[in-house]
Amino acid sequence: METFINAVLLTLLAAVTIAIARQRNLFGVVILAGIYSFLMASVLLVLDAVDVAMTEASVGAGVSTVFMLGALHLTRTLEQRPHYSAFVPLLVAVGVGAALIWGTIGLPPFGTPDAVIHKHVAPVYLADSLKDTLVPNVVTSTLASYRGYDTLGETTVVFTAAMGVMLLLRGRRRKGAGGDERAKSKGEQL
Amino acid sequence: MKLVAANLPALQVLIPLVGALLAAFARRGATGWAIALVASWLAPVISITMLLRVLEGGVISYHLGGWAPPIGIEYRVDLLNAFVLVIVSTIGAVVMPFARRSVADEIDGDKQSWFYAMYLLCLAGLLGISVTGDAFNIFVFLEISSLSSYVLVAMGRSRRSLLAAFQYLIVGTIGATFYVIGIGFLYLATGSLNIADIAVRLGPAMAETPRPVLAALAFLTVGISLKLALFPLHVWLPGAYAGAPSLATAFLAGTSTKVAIYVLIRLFFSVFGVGITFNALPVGEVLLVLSVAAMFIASLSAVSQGDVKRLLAYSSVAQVGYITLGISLANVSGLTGGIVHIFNHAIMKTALFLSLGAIVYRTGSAGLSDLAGIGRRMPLTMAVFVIGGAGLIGVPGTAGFISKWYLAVGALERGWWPLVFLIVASSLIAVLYIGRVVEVAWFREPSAVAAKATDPPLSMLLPMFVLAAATLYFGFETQASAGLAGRIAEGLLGIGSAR
Amino acid sequence: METIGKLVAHYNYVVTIFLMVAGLYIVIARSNMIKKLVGLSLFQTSVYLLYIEPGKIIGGTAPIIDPAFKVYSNPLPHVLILTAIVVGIATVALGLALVVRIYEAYGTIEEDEIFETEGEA
Amino acid sequence: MRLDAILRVVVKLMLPFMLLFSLYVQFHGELGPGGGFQAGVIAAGMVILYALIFGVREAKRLVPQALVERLVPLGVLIYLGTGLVAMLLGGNYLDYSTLAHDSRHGQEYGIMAVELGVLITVSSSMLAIFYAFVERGR
Amino acid sequence: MSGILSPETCVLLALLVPLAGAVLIAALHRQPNLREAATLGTAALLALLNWSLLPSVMAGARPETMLVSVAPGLDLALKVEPLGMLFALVASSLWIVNSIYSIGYMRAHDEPRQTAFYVCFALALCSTIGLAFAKNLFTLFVFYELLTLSTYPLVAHNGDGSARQGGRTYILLLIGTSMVLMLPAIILTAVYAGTLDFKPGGILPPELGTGIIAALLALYAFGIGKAALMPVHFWLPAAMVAPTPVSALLHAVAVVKAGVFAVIKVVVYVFGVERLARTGASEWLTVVASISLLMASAVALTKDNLKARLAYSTVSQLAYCVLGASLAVSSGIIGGALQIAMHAVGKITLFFCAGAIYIATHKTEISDMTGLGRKMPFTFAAFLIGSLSVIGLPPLGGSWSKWWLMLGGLDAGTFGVVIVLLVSSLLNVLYLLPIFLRGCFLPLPKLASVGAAGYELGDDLERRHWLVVLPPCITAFLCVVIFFHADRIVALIAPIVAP
Repeated sequence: METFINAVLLTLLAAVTIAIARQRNLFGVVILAGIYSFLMASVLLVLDAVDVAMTEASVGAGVSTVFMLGALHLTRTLEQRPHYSAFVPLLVAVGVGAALIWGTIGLPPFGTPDAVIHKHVAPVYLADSLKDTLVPNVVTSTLASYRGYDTLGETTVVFTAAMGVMLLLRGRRRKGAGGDERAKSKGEQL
Repeated sequence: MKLVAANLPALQVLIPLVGALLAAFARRGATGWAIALVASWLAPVISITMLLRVLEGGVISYHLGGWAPPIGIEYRVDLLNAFVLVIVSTIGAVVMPFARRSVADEIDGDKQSWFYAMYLLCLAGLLGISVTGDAFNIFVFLEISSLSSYVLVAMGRSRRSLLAAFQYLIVGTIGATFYVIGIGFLYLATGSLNIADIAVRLGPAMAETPRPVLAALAFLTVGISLKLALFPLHVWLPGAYAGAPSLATAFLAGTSTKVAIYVLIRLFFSVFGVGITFNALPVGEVLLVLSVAAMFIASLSAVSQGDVKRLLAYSSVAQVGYITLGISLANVSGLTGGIVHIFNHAIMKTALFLSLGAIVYRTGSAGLSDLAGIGRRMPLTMAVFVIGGAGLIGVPGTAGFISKWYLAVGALERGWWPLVFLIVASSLIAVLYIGRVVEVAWFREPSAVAAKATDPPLSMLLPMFVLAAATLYFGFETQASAGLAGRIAEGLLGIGSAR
Repeated sequence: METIGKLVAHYNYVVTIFLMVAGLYIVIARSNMIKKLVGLSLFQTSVYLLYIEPGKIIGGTAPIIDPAFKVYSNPLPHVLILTAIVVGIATVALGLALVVRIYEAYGTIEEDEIFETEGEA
Repeated sequence: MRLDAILRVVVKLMLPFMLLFSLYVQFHGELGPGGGFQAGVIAAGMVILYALIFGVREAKRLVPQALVERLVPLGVLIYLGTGLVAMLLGGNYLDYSTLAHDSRHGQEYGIMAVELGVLITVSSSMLAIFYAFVERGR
Repeated sequence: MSGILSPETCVLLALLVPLAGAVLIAALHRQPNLREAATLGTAALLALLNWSLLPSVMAGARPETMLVSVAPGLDLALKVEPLGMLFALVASSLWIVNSIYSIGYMRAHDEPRQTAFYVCFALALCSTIGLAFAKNLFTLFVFYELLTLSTYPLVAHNGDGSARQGGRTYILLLIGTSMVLMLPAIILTAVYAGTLDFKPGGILPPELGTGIIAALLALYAFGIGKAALMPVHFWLPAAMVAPTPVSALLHAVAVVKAGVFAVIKVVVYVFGVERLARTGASEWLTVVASISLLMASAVALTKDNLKARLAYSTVSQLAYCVLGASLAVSSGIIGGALQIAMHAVGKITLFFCAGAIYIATHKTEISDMTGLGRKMPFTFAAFLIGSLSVIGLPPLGGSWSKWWLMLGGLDAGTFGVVIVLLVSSLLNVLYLLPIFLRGCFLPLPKLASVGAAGYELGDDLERRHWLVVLPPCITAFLCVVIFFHADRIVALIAPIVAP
């Protein structure tokens, strides 16, 4: 059953993707991206990834849309047609796609319980979470304890991004000064 | 004290991280610098201690959160990472005295402490990549170092820095995503994320379903190659190095590509193993060709550059070619040459970029025409440049020669004697681009900007001198560099005793 | 039914891969920087499926321990992807900040226009 | 205009509930779906919504920018500190087992602490980025 | 002196003294007189050290010292053997005379950056000594490159366009050949022989095929560009832009002789004379050397610029040494070795004279020197003696080397060589003697009585510039002295080719 719902949602996602690729009004693009995230969230929900779905909905559809709109507000909203031909990118994309398909063919079929990933590490989390940490949500316990260090790193990433954005956008506006101009100013001050 | 000794691997990363957070709280540039100084000087102490420990006691394994691998994340330090950690932390420490004035000159006062926070984050990220034994954890710290490097690059004065940073961000993120895809395949094939564990479980997986494994190899290789600027995936690098502030350029040139190379070596030799890497796919051949192409084409484009920062950046692409060449040879001498060149190139290139940074500090320009006659005005600075340049050329008596020697011997052991000529011929191109700068700097009448310049204060000269001295020292005494690299290579190839 | 299920499953794989490739294509092919960033996030988001889809077990439920259920889907991919999502938004935010600065410096966010003004790529 | 008024009232009414919801997500994260990230994003979203309706100046009065920028590192510091405390108590880094008399409660406390850290950093970061973009506009 | 110091210490000191001298000179850059004194003192001390080594070496001792082991198989070590002894003696003894000359020349011409000039000079001598006493190929290579680098500033000293151009050719050709041909040759040798140490009778394994040996010999013969074997000779004329003292000592003695010295050394201690004689792997070199020898002489005929003509004469005279080595018979080797000493003394005299004429009258073209002999009798007398020695007439040193080379030709049974030698001697006569005749037997044309500098050519030219006139007289005298002591040199060299 999940498989079929999944198929429908994925088809919608594909449609939205194509729309994004074709759409030249960036506002439209951003909104479509939001829709994409919502669809993705529902796909994830179908796949039992509730936490991921929740995050994707709030982050992908929520915050990143807001940021995108914020950026659009400060820049241009219409996309020019690219001057150069899109042949090489197409080639790259097709190559990557081929590699992906080639690679995934060997994988076990969708949803089987006896895939290797369900055999090795994951069962331990499911079995031990409650008795190790008293936390029934295995995702939370794994996130915060078993692989807590990853999460520390990921929090640091957020921190880095915030600092970066502040470094870039806080303070007075400065039109980029070329090195040569600086050379002159140096010459004067010396 | 016992507490510290027990947790060295964790502290290696945590100290710069804490430093970054404190620097983020700080408001004054001087405070930020002081914090960065302390944090970045503690790092090499730890890494060297760990290296010594590994040398006597073998691999250090540290279980984060007390969860044994593969359940938890493991920090796993063997000779290879210990070596890389020492390189990264040492470079990070050496440039700090230089940073004070250079940053004060190039970054707005109110942003300096945050700039240092970014610097420390980048350092922490790079150290984290090098120390961890968990494939996904590598990705997380890769992103920390990448995001912070994008910001560092964007902090350059010229508007081109912004453009360079954006391109770097796009390429870097694509690379990281490829890496995630690759790790995904590995996980699907083996069900584990711990590098050592994957290595164990890969054999059966390969026998059962080879395709995902090979796809993983392909995606990981491409992703990392984007990060280490393997020709022709290097397009982001020259702009980024040319655009970044002097300190950032010197630091990144010495460390970031090196760490990416480390990851490549780790994947090739520790995870997939020579068998899969070089036999199942034509990785070795492709790498060899691209490396040689880098050595020549990148060097040639370096010759024609008018901006010395850009020139050195292209030379970095070429030098990375030497390292990857050593990897592609996949025999002890070749790999030794590659690994030792990670170290040698780090010190030489950092020395070069620091001396250039000093020139920018004095003249505000890195344009070749503005450097005319600078040698007579800033003799000490240019002396460092000449020594570093001699290293790049591979003049005997400098560290660069040692790397090329091992590479050439490695090529001969493979019976590829034409490669020997290619290796030495490519270093001739280095003679061209270094000679071009040296000639302009010493044998031209000083330009308008150069005329007023003088050697920078001691705090900036000292780091350069240290690195220049190292360039010469490791050209004569190679027990610490090539000797160690040799043991690492033997270990990676499963020959000899080192492990 | 069984065979149809298989077919659909393969269809899902193919569509997933199409999503990734499309994102990648937008990043490389488009010259508008915001469009690039959107493509980048599409690329990253679609990669999540590569992890989550195999993590699913038919008839399983979300990995929240409950006496009522026996079979749970694999939690580890979820954890990894949570991390990936956050990394993704961080990257996009940083990229957007850069775009804003670039617009202020060059007056455009079309890469090829900027290359024309700069004279070199 | 009246519509605008309605909007304002509705938002004012919504705010406490959103806050409540985010806290629920935060602390229910151990039992059901949710946790620091989701809660953090929702909390940030709340303030952003407020800013959109009442203007950024109002929002900054509610949540000062300086405070936000201090909170960004603070969250990471909490997370990192939890690990350090565990280390000082004799465990490995981030080994929460040492935080309480028995390891399981230690784990529970540890997870709560780090989730709090995540909440703080994520929410404040999102807000800081939002502020940065908006203020660039003016 | 070796009574006080052990020979080993003397060897080490011989390397350190010029180095220390360089530092001292640099330190004294404020007081020219002290600086020049330092130069002279260093030169004297160095010569003393070398001469003090002679007796023990004559007695068959081979003092050696280990400097540093760079890597397994790569040692930086010195070992004195007769050939190196001879070369070191020639170079260091002539340095004294040359220092006097330099002082006169640089002052009379008040050149810029004199300190740098003297420092580089000392460094060049240091490299020369290191090269002469090299224990193995690696050491030889290191000092070979250092010699190139330390002389580059001297060549480009004037700093004008032509000097920069000459410097470029100089460094590119010398570094280029050594990197692309010599370095691979050394690496091949290391891989084949497993060692790089010079050993009488050669180190190459017996099973090596003639083809490979010939190819290896080619790599060395052309890779050692300093030997100026055509077609890699044109760096030498290019280097003539340097001030005359540089041309005199470096490009008549130190640098070029370093080249042929290296060739002979490689032939004797790497290939082994018997080996070459047996396999005939060096016959092609005989041909190449002969051609180079004749062509260079022919070109010299066409040059009107005195220094250029001397340069081409040097190219041809160097070919004599290579020829001697290529004959692979003991008499040939001895001839080549003698030629190193004899030609050095003769050619430096000629360069001194050229410089003296330039200083006194600012004339560089031979056609302008008509009748100058009357104004500068001593100079032209010295020039005559030098010429005759280079041509090889008794009772002048040059005759001995020619004699031994002819013997070599006969021993090797290649009469062609004898003819070549006779022809080239004839050519020597044709391009050297006219200069003297034109100077002394043609009347001084009225308009030329005014020098290029514009001042009246008084009769006190030589008294005014005695500092540059004295040295050629000394060396001319040496040409005679050395003729009567040639047997000693033969006695010194003989052991290395004794079967």
